[in-house]
Amino acid sequence: MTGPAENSLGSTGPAASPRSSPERKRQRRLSSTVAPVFGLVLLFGGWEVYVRLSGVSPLTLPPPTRIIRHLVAEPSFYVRNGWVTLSEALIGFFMALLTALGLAIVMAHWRFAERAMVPVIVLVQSTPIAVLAPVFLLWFGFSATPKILVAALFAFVPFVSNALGGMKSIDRHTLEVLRSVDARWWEILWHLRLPHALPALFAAARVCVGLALVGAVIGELYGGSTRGLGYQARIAQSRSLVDQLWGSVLALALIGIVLTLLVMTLERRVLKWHTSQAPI
Amino acid sequence: MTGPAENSLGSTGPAASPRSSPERKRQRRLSSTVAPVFGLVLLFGGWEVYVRLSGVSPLTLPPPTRIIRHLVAEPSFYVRNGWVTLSEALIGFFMALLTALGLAIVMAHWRFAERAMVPVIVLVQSTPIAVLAPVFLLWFGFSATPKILVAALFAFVPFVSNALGGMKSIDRHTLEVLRSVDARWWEILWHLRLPHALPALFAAARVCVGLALVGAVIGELYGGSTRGLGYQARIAQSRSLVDQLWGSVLALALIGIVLTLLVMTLERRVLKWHTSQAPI
Amino acid sequence: GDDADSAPADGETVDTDALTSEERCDANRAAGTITYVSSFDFAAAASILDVIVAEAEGYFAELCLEVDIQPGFAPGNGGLVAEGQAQFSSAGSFGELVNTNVQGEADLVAIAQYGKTSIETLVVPADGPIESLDDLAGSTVGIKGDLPYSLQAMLGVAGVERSGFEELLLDGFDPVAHLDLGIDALPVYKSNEPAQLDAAGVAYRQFDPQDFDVPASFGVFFTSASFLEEHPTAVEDFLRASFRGFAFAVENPEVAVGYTFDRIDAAGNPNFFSDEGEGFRWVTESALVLETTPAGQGPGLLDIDALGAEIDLLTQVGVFESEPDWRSMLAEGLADGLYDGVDVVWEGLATESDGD
Amino acid sequence: MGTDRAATVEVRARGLGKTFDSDGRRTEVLAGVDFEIEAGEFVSLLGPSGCGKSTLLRLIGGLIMPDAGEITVAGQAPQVGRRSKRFGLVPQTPALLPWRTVRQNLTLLPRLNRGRGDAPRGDAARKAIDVDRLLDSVGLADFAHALPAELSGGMQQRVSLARAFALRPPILLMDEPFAALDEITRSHMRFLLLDLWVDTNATVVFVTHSIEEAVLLSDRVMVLTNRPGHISADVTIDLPRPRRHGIEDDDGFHRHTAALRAALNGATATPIS
Amino acid sequence: MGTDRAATVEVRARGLGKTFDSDGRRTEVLAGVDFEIEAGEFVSLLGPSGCGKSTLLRLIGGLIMPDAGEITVAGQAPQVGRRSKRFGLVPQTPALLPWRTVRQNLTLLPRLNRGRGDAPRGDAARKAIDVDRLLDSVGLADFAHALPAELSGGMQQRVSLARAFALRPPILLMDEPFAALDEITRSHMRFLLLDLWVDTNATVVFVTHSIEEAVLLSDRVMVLTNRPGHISADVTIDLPRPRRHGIEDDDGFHRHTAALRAALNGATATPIS
Ligand SMILES: Nc1ncnc2c1ncn2[C@@H]1O[C@H](COP(=O)(O)OP(=O)(O)OP(=O)(O)O)[C@@H](O)[C@H]1O
Ligand SMILES: Nc1ncnc2c1ncn2[C@@H]1O[C@H](COP(=O)(O)OP(=O)(O)OP(=O)(O)O)[C@@H](O)[C@H]1O
Ligand SMILES: [Mg+2]
Ligand SMILES: [Mg+2]
Repeated sequence: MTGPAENSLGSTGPAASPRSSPERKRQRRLSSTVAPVFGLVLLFGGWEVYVRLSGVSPLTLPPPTRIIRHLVAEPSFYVRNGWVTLSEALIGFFMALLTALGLAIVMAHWRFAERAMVPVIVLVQSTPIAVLAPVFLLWFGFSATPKILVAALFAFVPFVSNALGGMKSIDRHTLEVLRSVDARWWEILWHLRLPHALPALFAAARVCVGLALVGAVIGELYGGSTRGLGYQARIAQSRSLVDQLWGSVLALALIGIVLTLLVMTLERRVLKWHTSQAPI
Repeated sequence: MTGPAENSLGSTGPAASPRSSPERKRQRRLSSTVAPVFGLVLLFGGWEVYVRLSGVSPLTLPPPTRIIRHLVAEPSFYVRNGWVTLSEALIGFFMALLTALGLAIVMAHWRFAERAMVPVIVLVQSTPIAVLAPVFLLWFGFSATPKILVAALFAFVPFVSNALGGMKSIDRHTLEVLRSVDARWWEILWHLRLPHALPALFAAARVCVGLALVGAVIGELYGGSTRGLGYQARIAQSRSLVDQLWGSVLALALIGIVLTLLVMTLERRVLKWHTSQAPI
Repeated sequence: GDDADSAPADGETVDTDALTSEERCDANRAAGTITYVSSFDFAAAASILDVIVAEAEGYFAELCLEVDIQPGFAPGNGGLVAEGQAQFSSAGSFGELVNTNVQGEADLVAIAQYGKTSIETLVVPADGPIESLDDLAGSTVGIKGDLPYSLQAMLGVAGVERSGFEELLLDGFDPVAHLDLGIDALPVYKSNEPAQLDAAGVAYRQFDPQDFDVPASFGVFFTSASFLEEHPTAVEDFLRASFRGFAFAVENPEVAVGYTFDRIDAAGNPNFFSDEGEGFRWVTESALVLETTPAGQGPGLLDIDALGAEIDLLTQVGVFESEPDWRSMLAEGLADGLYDGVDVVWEGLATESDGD
Repeated sequence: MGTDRAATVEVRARGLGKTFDSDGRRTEVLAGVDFEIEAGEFVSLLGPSGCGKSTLLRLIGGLIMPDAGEITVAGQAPQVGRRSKRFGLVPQTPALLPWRTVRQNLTLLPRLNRGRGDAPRGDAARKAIDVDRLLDSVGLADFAHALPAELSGGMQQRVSLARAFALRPPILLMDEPFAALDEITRSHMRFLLLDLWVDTNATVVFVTHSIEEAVLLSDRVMVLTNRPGHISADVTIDLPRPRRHGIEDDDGFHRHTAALRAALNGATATPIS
Repeated sequence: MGTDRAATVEVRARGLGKTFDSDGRRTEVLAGVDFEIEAGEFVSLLGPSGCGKSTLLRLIGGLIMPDAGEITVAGQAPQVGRRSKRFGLVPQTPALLPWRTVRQNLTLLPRLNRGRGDAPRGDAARKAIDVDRLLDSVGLADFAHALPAELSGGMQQRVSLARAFALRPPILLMDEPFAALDEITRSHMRFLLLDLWVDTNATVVFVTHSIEEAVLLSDRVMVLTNRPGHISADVTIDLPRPRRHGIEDDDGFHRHTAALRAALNGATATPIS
């Protein structure tokens, strides 16, 4: 393995002997299961070793084994609070997706709207929602609404941006074929723009799953929560409960990983036709 | 204007008379200056009218004129603090961009690395950095470093995701032409993958400018800072300084708008060749 | 171990000449830039304002200390000191410090204590359903991270189960808005929110731990055991200057509170540290401190028995699973020599007050 | 074909002009293009590469707007023609939807905007299209469920053709539709096209680079000159119909190809040094 | 060409096979393909659409790996050939970089991986390429600074050709390079190709759908049958060189085209019903 290209392109290596398909397939299957485990093992292993060797205090960084032990010891606590945050994040995620799609559709078709909305969207996005979370509390009270809204606001902009880009960069000839049969704009949207935007939308979704979680947590941190992993993390912070703080963080990260893997699985199924999925 | 398509496609309208280029150009110029102003005027106008009619308390929502008056009255305060947050956000933005590019390059070429790093990246992304910001302070002390890092972490994932997607979905025939002259992987990267990823990277950049700002603000919220708009917003919050709170929020939003417009201008110049820029 | 450390230090500080000696100055300089991180921004509160005054009046510089004052918001200050990112900070109560040591395996030591009672109190709307602490069952209590220990102890004494009510995480310090949201009870600082409620004309009832004879503390300075061991003179002199700053602030409240203006870069709010705001805070806190300081003693000295009683009670009500080794978490006697009666031992100051 | 049937002119261009501006460089592609195409006529466009054939086809289909002059389809703006479903377009690249299988690509267009189907040939005829038979006739029966990326270039081109055929449109706009096909497949596709033409009585505007192909298929061949393009020759091909195999050996055939070759030589005079 | 010069075989395939798997559908594209191409030979590949010509070209260029058999270029793996800069590729689509002007597209390839330039023809020759003259010779002098999107299909194809010509490679792999060109431009490009071939003594593997073109240009024409593709005819074209205008009327020319047409008819037997 002298360089990355050798691996990905599969055929630039010095070995001239043709590799057979089944062998390559086996390799591929191997890497698809071993690799992710490898990455995580490397991360957590390095972390554990660092903590043990450096003797750093648990306030600064507890070892992962300690965090995991706490997670395992208190399953119902994490499931209960994780479910709260997860549901806020999911609702926010889908709210963001739908709103963003709607806006991007209008913007892709109507240049004036695009130009008029860009500054408004940027405004929304650059607004430090963390600072305004207490104001959200004034507006929406203790309900789940403010957390869902913060989650949606965090996830909103990547969706708009990628949806718009994807819907606009369509092939000229294909567009002309559809227009030649007087396809209405919504048909062009449905049959050409949206499918063409799917890869970009999935890329955004991969990002937004995490952002929605972060948003839900920020919503909980600053405003009117009585449950959720963000709430518990904040409580843990105030009480120097190292295990609970890091346990909540790790639980959130795990939820994020599972959601992202779900998105990626869906992506692989839906985007079979796309070159980024080709076994290069 | 019976539907969006009429406007964007410029030729589906019932008017069969050919419109001349200069006329269309004038229209385009008009919409490019009038539209953004229109959007903002609508937003702020609606807000002002709502506040005045509903008589809602300024603690809940002050009218925009009041915020703007405060901004104008205290320019040096906002410039000074804005500069601090801006520089943290910018450094974080570029750190994220460079790291993400580096990682995406490795991942685009080496499927094992891609698979190994995806869960780690997702982990990083789903980690509620807002919760860990105090821990960052423990690690990095009272410098600008923790704020820059939080900004970078917020901006990181959209960059990786879009860079990877863009670099992988290249045209098969073009790749083959480059490979036929034994272009090395870095030449294919430089001449094909990176330029091809530019549209997606710019889409990410548009998003990440705002995210980096949000990150810098969250970094400032947790102490260790005596300057910056996030710090000032926090102070204002804890002391119910309505003008300063909303002034900081608006100043941050304005910085975000200016940065995003810069990105978009650069994008228009760099991506002249791209269909998403075509005057459809 | 603490006794052994503080005994020789004691001897040194009694000798006022040593205060200006080259040797001591060098020892203090060897501590480098000392970072003090406040417990709540640049508020005019005990254990914050005194440090700001000491810096502004040049007391630290006179003692060859270079002090960098950082505003903090978080309960994470214990970690900052334990990790050496800061050298001094103050805790809301001794119980908090002990908890950080227990939970975070930290080596923090309390070195001074301004308040010997609770700074926190529980506020309920006058027209609300809570008439006695028992009524808290089934209600919603707003918290800013956690229910303060003095209130937890009070509830324990009153026999109220904490699991009986819901704790709602709140941010910001606007009690009027918070009560408007329909919160049944709100833990507040005696030196802050009551004044705001009075100003807004909101009628409220209080449950004060003081009335329940809950042993409590506030404004607890701490450092880390390792820093104390390496730079005992710097710790002493930091306290010495702060105590003098406290005395100054008691004498000159307007000037002292004014120093916080200089610290805070507030946009177009020149009067936001109004008498109803920061001024009230300082007046209230300094009064509480002076009230609870035994006659003939300078403010800030540790009351070991009361601290022990505080931890005992907290253990009793279940904050700590088992009695922590709290004695190892305070520097007994360290500050005693800093006062000569009620006057801070200070070269110039001491002679001046002697002259008076 | 009948000059006395002036009422049935299907496509008419008058002083048509088109100029592209990009970054300060102006390319005047078409200038003063005049022609008429009658209903049911099969007209080929010949011309050097880059002279504006695809541009002209786009103008007819109303896909771009002219900068000068006027173009009408059935007496109205091309947009109106689009609305009444008059066009079937085979663009210069296959332009398939990569996420749809071959079969799904074929069945899409007839389903679009059906409400507006006030085309002369009703929906009934369109529905009757047997996709499987069509696929079979373009030699892709085995690939009904393949994605475009799994097809060779010529196979994609055939899908694109079949897609237009499935519409059975009154006007077929075809841009070098057979360029990527081998001779036998091409010959097969030509006769498939002629069958459809006769069957549906369609008007065909056919861009090609093959003079033989133009003569073999067309009623009339128009030659476009180089930039700015205009029609430099308009040759009626009076060979008898139906035209079947062997016509290439006909004398008239050779006369026509020779004439067109000469016309094209003039048209191409400038571009290649 | 000289059967006694067995030592100079440039491309050799032995039992070559390639199968694509997608979603459970297996397409056996090539099976048991055997051939040899000598250095300096001009070989055309004819075959029905979708029979595997592009696939074979990719195998020669080492761009995909065979599933069976072996392919060598100058006695070694194609990858080694790539490394010594033996190939110039004209793919079936223009495959230009959309962000580079025409000129920038032309000048890119010669600059890539120059360190490895241990090709028979040294760098000096390559540097000597006058891009402006080349642009002029493909009729795009005016479009040096245009972006690919501003060009017509045929113009893009010519840029793709010029790009390969600029390399002056020992082996030219061309996939229907003239399909999108009008007859006159095409004829011009053919002779440009022949000039380059003679000039650089290159080996050319040329995929085309035009039997005339194959005969006009080649030393030898190989006919591929349909799936699974293998070589069903291998015809040496013994027409004298240089081949200039008018050769199409030659008797030998007609004999060869007729023979190939027959061979192709056999090859295409199945696909189109
Ligand atoms: N990536 C792929 N996945 C699946 N099948 C493929 C793939 N690439 C090519 N094929 C199949 O291989 C066969 C041959 O393709 P190839 O492109 O080599 O044909 P060709 O002879 O060049 O045809 P044409 O003249 O139409 O270009 C086709 O049947 C095609 O469906
Ligand atoms: N979007 C555009 N911007 C600028 N110039 C363009 C654009 N589209 C076409 N042109 C120019 O218009 C001219 C004619 O293009 P067109 O595609 O109509 O040619 P064509 O006759 O179809 O050629 P070919 O036979 O090669 O397909 C070309 O010179 C091209 O450069
Ligand atoms: Mg064209
Ligand atoms: Mg091919």
